[in-house]
Formats: sequence, C-alpha cells, structure tokens
Amino acid sequence: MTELTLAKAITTGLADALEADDRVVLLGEDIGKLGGVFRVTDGLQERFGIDRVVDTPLAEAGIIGTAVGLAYRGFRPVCELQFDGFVFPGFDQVVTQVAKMRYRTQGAVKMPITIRVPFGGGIGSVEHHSESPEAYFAHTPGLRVVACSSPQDAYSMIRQAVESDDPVVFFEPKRRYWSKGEVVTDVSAVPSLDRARVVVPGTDVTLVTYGPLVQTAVDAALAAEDDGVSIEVIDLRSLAPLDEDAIVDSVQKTGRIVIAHEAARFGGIGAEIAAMVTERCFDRLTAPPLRVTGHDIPYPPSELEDHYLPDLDRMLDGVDRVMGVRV
Amino acid sequence: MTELTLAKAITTGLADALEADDRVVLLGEDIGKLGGVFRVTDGLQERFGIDRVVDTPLAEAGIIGTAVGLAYRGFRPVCELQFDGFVFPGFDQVVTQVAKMRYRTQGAVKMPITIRVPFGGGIGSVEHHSESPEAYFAHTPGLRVVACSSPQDAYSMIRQAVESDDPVVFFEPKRRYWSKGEVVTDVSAVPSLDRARVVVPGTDVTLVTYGPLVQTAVDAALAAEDDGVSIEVIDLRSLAPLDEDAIVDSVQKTGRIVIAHEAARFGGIGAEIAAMVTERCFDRLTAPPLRVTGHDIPYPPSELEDHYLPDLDRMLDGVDRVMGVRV
Amino acid sequence: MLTIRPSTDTSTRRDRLSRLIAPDGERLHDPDLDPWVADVFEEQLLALYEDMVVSRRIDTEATALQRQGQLVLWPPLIGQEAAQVGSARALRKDDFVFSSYRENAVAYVRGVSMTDMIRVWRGSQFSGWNPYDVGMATPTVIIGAQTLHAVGYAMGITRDGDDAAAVAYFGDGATSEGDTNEAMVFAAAYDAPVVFFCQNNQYAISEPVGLQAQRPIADRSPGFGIPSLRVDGNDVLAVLAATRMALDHARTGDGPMFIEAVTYRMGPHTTSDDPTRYRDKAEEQRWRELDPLERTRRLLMAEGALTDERQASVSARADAVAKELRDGCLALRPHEPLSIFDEVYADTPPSLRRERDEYAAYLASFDDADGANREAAR
Amino acid sequence: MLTIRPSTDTSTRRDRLSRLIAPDGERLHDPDLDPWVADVFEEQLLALYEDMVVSRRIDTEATALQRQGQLVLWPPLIGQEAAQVGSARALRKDDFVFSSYRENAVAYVRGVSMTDMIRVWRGSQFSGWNPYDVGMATPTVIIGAQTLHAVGYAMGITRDGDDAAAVAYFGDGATSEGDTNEAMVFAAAYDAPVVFFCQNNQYAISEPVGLQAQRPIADRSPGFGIPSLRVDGNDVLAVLAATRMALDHARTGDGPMFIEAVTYRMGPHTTSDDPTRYRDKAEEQRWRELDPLERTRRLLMAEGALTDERQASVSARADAVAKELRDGCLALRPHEPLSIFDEVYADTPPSLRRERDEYAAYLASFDDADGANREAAR
Ligand SMILES: Cc1ncc(C[n+]2csc(CCOP(=O)(O)OP(=O)(O)O)c2C)c(N)n1
Ligand SMILES: Cc1ncc(C[n+]2csc(CCOP(=O)(O)OP(=O)(O)O)c2C)c(N)n1
Ligand SMILES: [Mg+2]
Ligand SMILES: [Mg+2]
Repeated sequence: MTELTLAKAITTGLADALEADDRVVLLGEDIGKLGGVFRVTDGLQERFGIDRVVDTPLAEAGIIGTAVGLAYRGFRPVCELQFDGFVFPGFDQVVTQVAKMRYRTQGAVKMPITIRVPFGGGIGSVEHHSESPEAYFAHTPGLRVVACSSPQDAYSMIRQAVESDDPVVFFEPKRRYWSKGEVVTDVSAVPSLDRARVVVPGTDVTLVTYGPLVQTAVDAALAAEDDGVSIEVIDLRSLAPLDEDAIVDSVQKTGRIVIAHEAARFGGIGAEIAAMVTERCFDRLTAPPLRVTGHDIPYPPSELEDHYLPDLDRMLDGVDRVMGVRV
Repeated sequence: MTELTLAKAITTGLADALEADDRVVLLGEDIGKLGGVFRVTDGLQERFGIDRVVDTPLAEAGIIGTAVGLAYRGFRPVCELQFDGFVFPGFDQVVTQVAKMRYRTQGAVKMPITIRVPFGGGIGSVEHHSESPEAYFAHTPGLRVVACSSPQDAYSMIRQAVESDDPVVFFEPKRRYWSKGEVVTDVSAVPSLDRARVVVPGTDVTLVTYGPLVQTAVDAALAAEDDGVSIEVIDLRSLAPLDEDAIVDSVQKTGRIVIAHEAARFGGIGAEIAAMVTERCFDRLTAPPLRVTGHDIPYPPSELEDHYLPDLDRMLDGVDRVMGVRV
Repeated sequence: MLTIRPSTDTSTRRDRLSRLIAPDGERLHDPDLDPWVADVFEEQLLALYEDMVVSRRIDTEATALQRQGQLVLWPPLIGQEAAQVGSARALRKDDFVFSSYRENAVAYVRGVSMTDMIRVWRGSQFSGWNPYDVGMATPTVIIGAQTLHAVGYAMGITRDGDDAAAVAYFGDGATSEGDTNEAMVFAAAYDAPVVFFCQNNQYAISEPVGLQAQRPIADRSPGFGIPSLRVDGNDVLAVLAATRMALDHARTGDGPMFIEAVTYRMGPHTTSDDPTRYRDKAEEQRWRELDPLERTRRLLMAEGALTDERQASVSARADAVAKELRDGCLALRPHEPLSIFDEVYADTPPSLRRERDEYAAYLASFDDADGANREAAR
Repeated sequence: MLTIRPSTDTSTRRDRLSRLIAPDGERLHDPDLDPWVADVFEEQLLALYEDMVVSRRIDTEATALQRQGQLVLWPPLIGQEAAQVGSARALRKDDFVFSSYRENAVAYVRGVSMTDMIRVWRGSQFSGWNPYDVGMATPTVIIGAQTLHAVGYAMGITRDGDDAAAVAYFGDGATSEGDTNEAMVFAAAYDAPVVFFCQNNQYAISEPVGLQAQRPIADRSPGFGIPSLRVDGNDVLAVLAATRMALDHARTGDGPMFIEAVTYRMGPHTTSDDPTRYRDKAEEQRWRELDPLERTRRLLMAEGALTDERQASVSARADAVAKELRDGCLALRPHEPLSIFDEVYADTPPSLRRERDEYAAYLASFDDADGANREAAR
C-alpha cells in the first residue's frame, strides 16, 4: 500500500503490466523520453527499451492501425492518444477494425488493445484539449469503454484493461491526474473491469457518474447530507457495457436518479442510462431521470468552461429537482 | 408533380440546386461518369461539367477537408460518401472542423456543407455496406443530422440541406432508393428541415422512426388498425436537433411511445428520445418508452440481417408491450 | 538550389516496366530480376500457369454463382492472375498477408479452401478462413486500412526476432487514403519487414489511376525512404522475381520495399458494376492483348512444355476446383439466428446476454400458440 | 529494371540547403533564387529584419504574459522568424493562409492586431480574428487538418478564375498525418494553386524529425507530382525568394509546390513543455549560432544599413507592439456566460434555446433569495 497520484498509479500499472507480460507494448506520441505530455509513461522507455515503449510518428490512425497488426501477431498493444480531441484521426481504425475484428473473424483474431485517452475539461486549456468523446466509443459494439476516477481504480483498471482480450478504450480524468490516494497493487481481489461501484451509499437519490465528476459527486453527497438528503453515488467505471444491474438496484432503492457527465447531453451516456432505467424501473421512479451534463454546444473557450462543466451546485440543483424541491 | 423514385428525387434536387446556385459543387468518389454507385448523380457531370461535379481521389478525409476549404471560399459543397461504413476515415474532419468551424470563428466562417450518406441495411450486401452511423453525428453539436424517407422529402430536404448555412449530414435510406412517389419541386411550402412529420395520425401509441423504417412503421400502423390499436407514426426527419415538441405533443396524446431504428440500441437516437420524452412527459406516460432497434452487435452477415433489422413484427411486438398486451 | 522536380515521365507507360515475358511470349532478360527466378524451369512455370488458370476458373465460377443468385457479390480478379499468383508464390508459409477483397488468387495460393473462400461472398460470414491457418488475414473492405495492419504485424516480427515478412496488398485507389501513406511513414520509421504490393489495375471502381496519382505509383514510396520496383503485373515471372527480391530485402533487415504491379482489371469492379459507363471497348481490347495467361501459355508453347496432355490436366484441375467451389457454396447452410450475438466480446456481457435472451424469447413466441395467432391474424 | 531507390542523402544537412545569407551574414548567390529578390534592397531587408525583431518581441512578451498567469498557453516561435516572416511577406493580400497554432509571426505580417492575436491564448475565444479581414484562416490545432482546407480553398480559387494562391503552413510532425498526404494527392489531382509550406523545426514536441521522415521532407512531395524546394529556413531572403517562386508557380497555373524550410524551434514546444527532457544544450547552442535574426543583422551591419538610429527605431517599434500586446491582453474582459450558446448554428434550434434559457434561469437562481439561501447554507 502506497500513496500515489492517479497519474503515477497508471504509470505503476503500466510498468507492472510490461513486467508481467513481455507481449505488452506501448505506442504513442512523445511517450518515450518525454514520458508523454502528462508524464504518465515517465521512465518506462528507459526501463523497458525502445522496442516496448515506442515513440510513434505523429499519426493517430497509424498508432491504432499498427496496434491492430501487432495484436494480429499476438502482442498486447497499449496506445496513448495525447488528448481527447485527437482521437478522431484514429477513429476509423477503432470503429471499423479494432471493435469489429473479433466478430469479423468469429473469434479467431483477438484485439487485446488498450487505448488510453486523457479526457475531460477543467484544466484551462485551448481547443480540443478538454473534450469527452466517450459516447462515440460506447455506441460501438465490440469495444469496452471504461473510465477511472481514483488512484486505486487507475491502477487496477489499467492492469485489467491490458489483460483483457477485448479492446478497451481507457479514459483517464486528466484534471484528477494529480489527486492522491492509497493503492494496493494486488489486483486479485478488486472488482472486475465491467462492474460499477457504490462510492457513497445513500437512500434518497442515486447519483451516477464517472471519471472526473466522481469526486464532485462525492462532494455533492456530503453537502446534501447537511440538507438531510441522502445521495447514493455510483461510479460507473465501465461505460460500455454498462453494469445495468448496479444502477437498477440502486434506483429500486431510491426511486430517483441523476446522471452527470461532462460530455454534451444529446446522445450522451446519460441518455442511455435514463432510457435503460426508465425501461427497467418505471414503476419505481418517482421522478424522471435527470441529466446534469455539458451543454449541447462544442466545449467552450476556457474562460467560460465553468459554465459548461457540471459542478457541485449543478449536481445539487439536479438532486433538488428530482426530489421535487425545485421544478 | 411527377412520380419519381427516391433516388431520382435526390438527383433532381441536386440538379435543381446546381442550377439555382453556381456556388454549389458536388464532390465524391465515382460521382462523375459512373453517376455514383447508386446512380444518384447520374448525368450531373455531363450537364454541369467536371468543375462542379467532381470525381475525387479515394480519400474521405480529403473529400470533407477540401469541402471545408471550398466553404471557406464561399462555396456550398455537397459531398457524397459512398456507403455508411466509409464515413469514418472522414470523421475527424466532420467532428473537429465542419461541426465546429462556425462556433470556433464566432460565426465569421460558415460551413454550408452537405454530406450525403446512403445508410441502413436490408440490401443483402457485404460488411460495412449496411450500417447506421447517425448517432455518432447526432452527438456532435454544430451538425444538423437528417434522414429522408420519401421521394418528396428526399427532394425538398436535399434542397433545404444545400441551402442551409449549417453543415448537414444527410442520410439516404438506400433500401428505399427505388420506392416511388409523387414529387412537387416547389419547396416554398414544405416544412422546414428541422421539423418532424406525423405520417399516420393515431391515438394509442406514438411510433417514432426515420429513414428506411418509416415505411415499415406505416405498414405496422395499418396492421395494428386491424387489431384495433391506433398508432401515430412520426417521421423524425431531423435527428439532431430533434423536433422535441412534435414528439412530446404526440406522447401527451397517446401516453406511450415506441422508437425504432436500425442502429444499435445502446447510445442510439432512441436512447435520447426515450430520455427526453421521460423528462418532458413523465406524468403522462403509461408505459416506459420502448426501443425497437438493431442489437448491440456489429451489423451481422447478410444471411442473418433479418434477425438484426427491426421489422413490422418487431415493431408490433413493441407496440403490444407498451400497450400492456405482452410483457 | 535544391529543387526536386517530379521526373518527366508522368505516364504509366508499359514500356518502362520491368519484364521477363513479353506479351508475345518471348522470354526477356533482366540482370536484376533474372537471379531471383534462376530456379524456375519449365515445371515451375507450368505450376504458375496452372495456378493462374485455376484462379481464372474460380473467378468465372464465382461470377456465375453470383449471377445465379447464390452469392451476394463477387469482385472479379480476371486480368490480375499474374500479379496475384506471382507474388503469392514468392511467399513462405511463415510470411503473413494483409489484403483487400479482390485477392482471391492470393488466398487460393495460400491454401484457402474453396468453401472458405466463398463464405464471405455468400453473405454467410465476414471471414471465410482462420487467418492463422493460412498466413493470410481476413480481407479488409475499408480501403487502405490493412496496410497499417501489415506494418504493425511486421513490427511484431522484428520484436520476435524472426526473418519472416508481412505483405500488404492494395490497389491503385488505396494509395490516396491517409492510412496507406501513414503505413509508409511507420514502415520507414521502424525499418519494418513489410512489402507493399500495389496492384495498379488502372481503376478504382470508375476512376482511372490518373486521378489518384500524377506520377507512376512506384514513384511515391521513395520519398518516404522506401525503395520501389515497377513491374509488368501481367508477367508472372517478373512479379515472382520482384516479390522475392523485396521479401529478401525485408527479411535481411533492409526494411520495407514497395512494388507497383501494373495490370488491368479486365472485368467489372464487382458483379454490381457496369464498366461500360466509364471505359471503352478499345481500351479493354488493348489490354486483352496483354492477357497474363495468354503470354505465359505462349512461352510454354514455344518451349514445348505445354503438351495437350498437360493442358488437359490443367483444365481438369481448374474444373475440379470450380466444382469444389460450387459444391462448397451450395452446401453452405445459414447459421443459427442467435449466433449473431456470438464473439462480439471474449465473454458476452450480461446486458448483451439479456438482449440475446429477449430476442430468443421473441423468436420462440412465433412458435407458441399466441405467436401463431398473431401471425394468423395478419 | 526500374528500381527507384531513395537518394543516398538521408540527412537534413544544412549544407544542402538553398541559401542567400550565410550564418555569418555574407550575402550568397543562387541563380534560381536571386531573380525573385532582385527588388530587395537595404530598405526592404531592413523591413524584414524589423518584422523579425518584432516577431521575437511578441514571442517574448507573450511568454512573459503566460508566466504571469495571463495566458493559458503560448507556443513560442523563437528561431522560426525568418521562415514565417520571409514566407508571409511573399504573399499578396488576396492570397489566403491556412496555418497551425505556431504561425504568430505570419499572423502579425498578415495584419492581425495584437489584441486579436492574444485572445485564443488567453482562453477567451477560439478564433482571434475574422479570417476574411486578413486573408488568414483561424489556426488549426488538429495537426495536418488545415492542409486539406488550403487545397479546397485553392480549388475554389481555380473555379473563380482568380490568380491568387492558398498557402498551407504546417510542421515536420504534420507530414506524418494522413490528412497532409491526402492534401498532396488532391492538390496534384486538380493542379490546385496551393503552396505547402513546411517549417521543419526539427521537432514535433519531443520527437526529432528523424522519426517522421527518413528522407529530407522536401523529397516527399515529388512522388505525388508536386515539385519541391528545400531552403534554409533561417535565411529570410532565401525563404522570401522561394515562396515568391512557389506562389508564382501556383498563380500561373502550374499547380501546387512544396517548400521545406529547415529551421529550429529554439524554445519549448509550448510554455507547458520542458525540452531538457529530450534534447541537449549542445544542440541548442549549435542552432543558436544559426539564429535568423543575427545573420540578417550581420548582413545589414556589413552593408552599413543598420545604423544605431535605425536599430533604435526597430527596438522602439518592437516595444510598441509588445505594449500593444500586453495592454490588449490585459484589457480583455470575459465574455458573458450565455454567449457560449451562440453561433453553434446559424439559427439556434428550439431545443438549444430551451437549454440556454434553463441555464439562464439556473444562473439567475443564485441572485434571488432562494439562491442566496442555498449558497449560504453551504
Ligand atoms: C474507405 C473506403 N471508401 C470507399 C470504399 C468503396 N470502394 C470499394 S472498392 C473501391 C475502389 C478501390 O480501388 P483500388 O484501391 O484501386 O482497388 P481495386 O478495386 O481496383 O482492386 C471503393 C472506392 C471502401 N471500400 N472503403
Ligand atoms: C491530431 C493531433 N494529434 C496530436 C496533437 C498534439 N500535438 C500538438 S503539437 C504536436 C507536435 C506538432 O509538431 P509539428 O507538426 O512539427 O509542429 P511544431 O509544433 O513543431 O510547430 C502534437 C503531437 C494534435 N494537436 N493534433
Ligand atoms: Mg484499382
Ligand atoms: Mg516541428
């Protein structure tokens, strides 16, 4: 048990994965000497060599496409995409190749590829550096889409992602990279990659979120406690496939749900959860599922990003609404 | 008023658009001499010349990216992507450039680009030729995403799309290309591009769909009538932004909604509609919104595509369920 | 001043191509290519000829099956037999092919069974064979995407310390896609043991190669640091030699190499295509005179190797393979409906299991009384 | 046999570059370039020098502002002044620039005001200026994407029958992206009047150019059918001459041309970067000796053109621009929160209007009694 930042927990997880399996290969722009723009791969090239921690030319389709070939050959590539907004030049290889290869080949060809994406806003950066493109991936059958929110999960989930025989798009909450927490590196007992986690138990409202907003949700639950409202916070961890039962179980108890994410509301993960919960908990719901999300606009310039990002107040406002306090 | 196939209605619309505005330029693979693989641009190059109906090199990012440059220069490019499954190599230019340019430039630079995509299954083809990628675009603020379902709409909507100062992703239901209908070419009186349309009025259940399934829904409504169930069929036409009020008005009347699309259910347009309707019609709903969609799998080989595609029976099964006939 | 201008040859003139067999069947000599086919005598050439005849027969049979409604589609390879057979015969078992949809003669040479070859085109499966059984990946429909896979696979070969090579097959049209160019960047960056094998068959559906490239395609790769060869793709011997040379280059640590095989798609793009809309008979006729089978036959005849007996045995083999194809095709039975839910993931997730179960229940409802009533009611 | 091998020069050695000013300030001669700068006398050279000094001053001032927390980020252009000023000064008003984020000296030359230049880097807007006012598009952050925009714009110029040109600015790293290569394919296919201007500043963040390209970058485009030039990017005169030549080529219907300007990013990638992790002081020192400002200054001194008085006026101008930048920056006021909902569409759709109204009501709730209570309660 050591205290690590979320970023260092991923570094440690990657190092342990490289150590545990010599078929693991890291690919990405600037991941070598620089250690990546967020230093997540810091020191790994020095330790594991340039054949296993590979600086690539500046081309995202190239990164993902060569990872497909490496996977074909039996490797376990871990790709780093530098920022959320730069996933799209590689999107075709993800959607038409990575996601579909197992299905296409009736299981003959595995794609144990992990695609790491630092995502989300709140870091005061320029365009394309603060986005949340997870819904594009989640709508793509064949991919596992996950997001970590704590150092422990960052460690365990990156280990599980690398070990998964399915392709995993691994979202890292970049504005939480420097938050610290205790980490145990024994992953034998941790929940499996596709399970959600109740972070704060509660009885009045279910508050579902993932990635950077989990901490915000926990803070909201604390604040609401003072107002006498008991929020159950669920960290989804896996966005696709969803751990539907975990959400349904909670809503069966609370009868109310608020879903929060930074991505635009329209067609986001929140829509799916709202639809699914309504289907499965219709009679139990005392209020319609409510979404607290980014607006249906491009991510705005950073001076106004606080007006885009769901924060504690907006979450509590959402909670008030499903509680019938505000309409 | 002439009878035209849906494909020919688009051809006519494109010809009239080319005629009406000399800034309209068509770009795409094989759209010249061949007239496109579906012959939608048949005869247009001969009539308008190779500078206005432009065969492009085989590169989708190139098609969309040069269209951005043409739009910058004041042209109105209409791009043809050959099949739904081939939109992804051009996806980056659509998401990061076409969709965001107006916002990025505070309105200074318009992107009046139309991106035509023949979509959907049921034509017994090979991989990547039967997909429904509309949700990827619909989750992208800045784009207008529409789908036509009848020859009349095909004509009017392509005219409106080309005239729109916003970028429009224009989905064409390829398996309905050869269905016929009357077409008037006076578009002054047709509903605007962002409005849904009640195709069959009804009172018991709202059945919302778009593109190729509109005809199926109409057939289902007819069949249900025999069983004494009155279905109101809504053709969305615009998938993003949604004509929310049209859907809400209908559900306020019926209290029940079934949403049908060919795309995978998870994170599809249906999820958004279900979520939105639940938010806005919670007290009126007598059953949870139900989705009749493609499964959460890649589009399967054509010999089994009938087991993937929602058909009349599956729609009626959905209707039965929301009516409480089956559970 | 260092001005680098494109060379003045902007055509893809056939007389600039490396060749070992002239269109009239004459055996030509080329000091660079000859050493690579020094072991090819009559018997070996006959075998190549047989492969080509069989390939054409496969093509004809499949086209017929498509016309008879037995296949959803077929992309004819007629005209490209020399390019495909010559290159594929240069490969070792442990080499690995990443191809596009038209490389059915390559698949045949790699040992793909006829039944496996036809599954995809019957709409039965997306992959006909297990790639690891034959050293050939499932063909890629997205133009250009497989070139990157080949490079990645080659990077894996290097890491494994093997001396095998990966081969990327693609068309002239594919050279315009970003992926194909990125593949060259990556291959050059890592000296990956990969051979880029471009069949320039003059067309991407209706578009002539001149729209994709203003220079001979073989001129493209050198700017990426990848040497290239330009061969007559209708000359099976030259293609064999060039591919052997390129493979050797890759195997011995010299990195990637690029081959442009200049050939012609004598048939339509696919069985859905109508080439009369975009090219004329005269052009087709010109190329028919350069038919890859015919020139090999002429050489063999001139050398007295293609006896009537041998010609008969070649035909018999072609007929047998065609029968295998037809029988294999017709014997294919549709998969069980619920199989569409298989192999989306290594372990089917609970939500997808639920979806499958619901669909199973739905299907079953047609069997029970209620279902039957519903059906009857319509 | 036609084997096209990469030429043997695999380095980006500086002695192979076209040059008009040596690092020590000597005026060199080049028969191809000289005619293009025949009109450049002392006064014109002084103007170029002043542009470069101002550009560096802008860079220094912006870097300082970032360090003081006034900017979210800044991508220094120090070291690339000659490449940017020399090329931008070759342009006409009706030419149109599509650039990446680092081309702030180009923007200055195009006439962008200091306030407009700084908006983006303050996090205030995504576009500082109206592109049509200055003939320069909003810089593109997605690497390589703008190269296609330039080609499309150039296709539009042709259709309008104009003799203007589009210029795509991009870096060495950008040459690896599919988009940049597709841009060359399209430009060549349509003979588009576009100049590809690649600043090879030796790095893409931490990655040396040798990872992106195994050949001099100027070797890439000829294979696409686009002639190229390779110039010393730290030589403002050579860059001016080369760009004028390329623009003339484009304007007169000869199609696209490619320029590799070999230069060096003397500063970090951005103010967030730490170059000590990936390059050494010795290398930086070597390039410092090739400083573009210094060599121009040496030439001007040798010619007696840079009097103390003139040097003083150059500095004064630089200071004035720097002040304009600083004042402009500090005077920027945040936009009104609800403005984030503007210009997503030509007409805001009803659903988005509703979203905006809801958010407006939410914001207002903090002003009313209830809101205040809520706030107080926490
Ligand atoms: C990304 C993508 N865009 C478009 C298509 C549609 N398409 C199928 S084949 C083809 C032409 C390919 O030409 P070429 O690369 O020369 O190969 P050939 O068909 O001649 O063998 C096109 C455009 C596709 N399959 N993938
Ligand atoms: C598609 C994409 N991928 C990654 C990045 C992150 N990124 C920003 S600048 C840069 C390096 C660019 O290098 P180069 O093209 O040489 O331009 P320079 O910064 O040297 O001016 C990278 C990788 C990006 N902006 N866009
Ligand atoms: Mg071809
Ligand atoms: Mg650079």
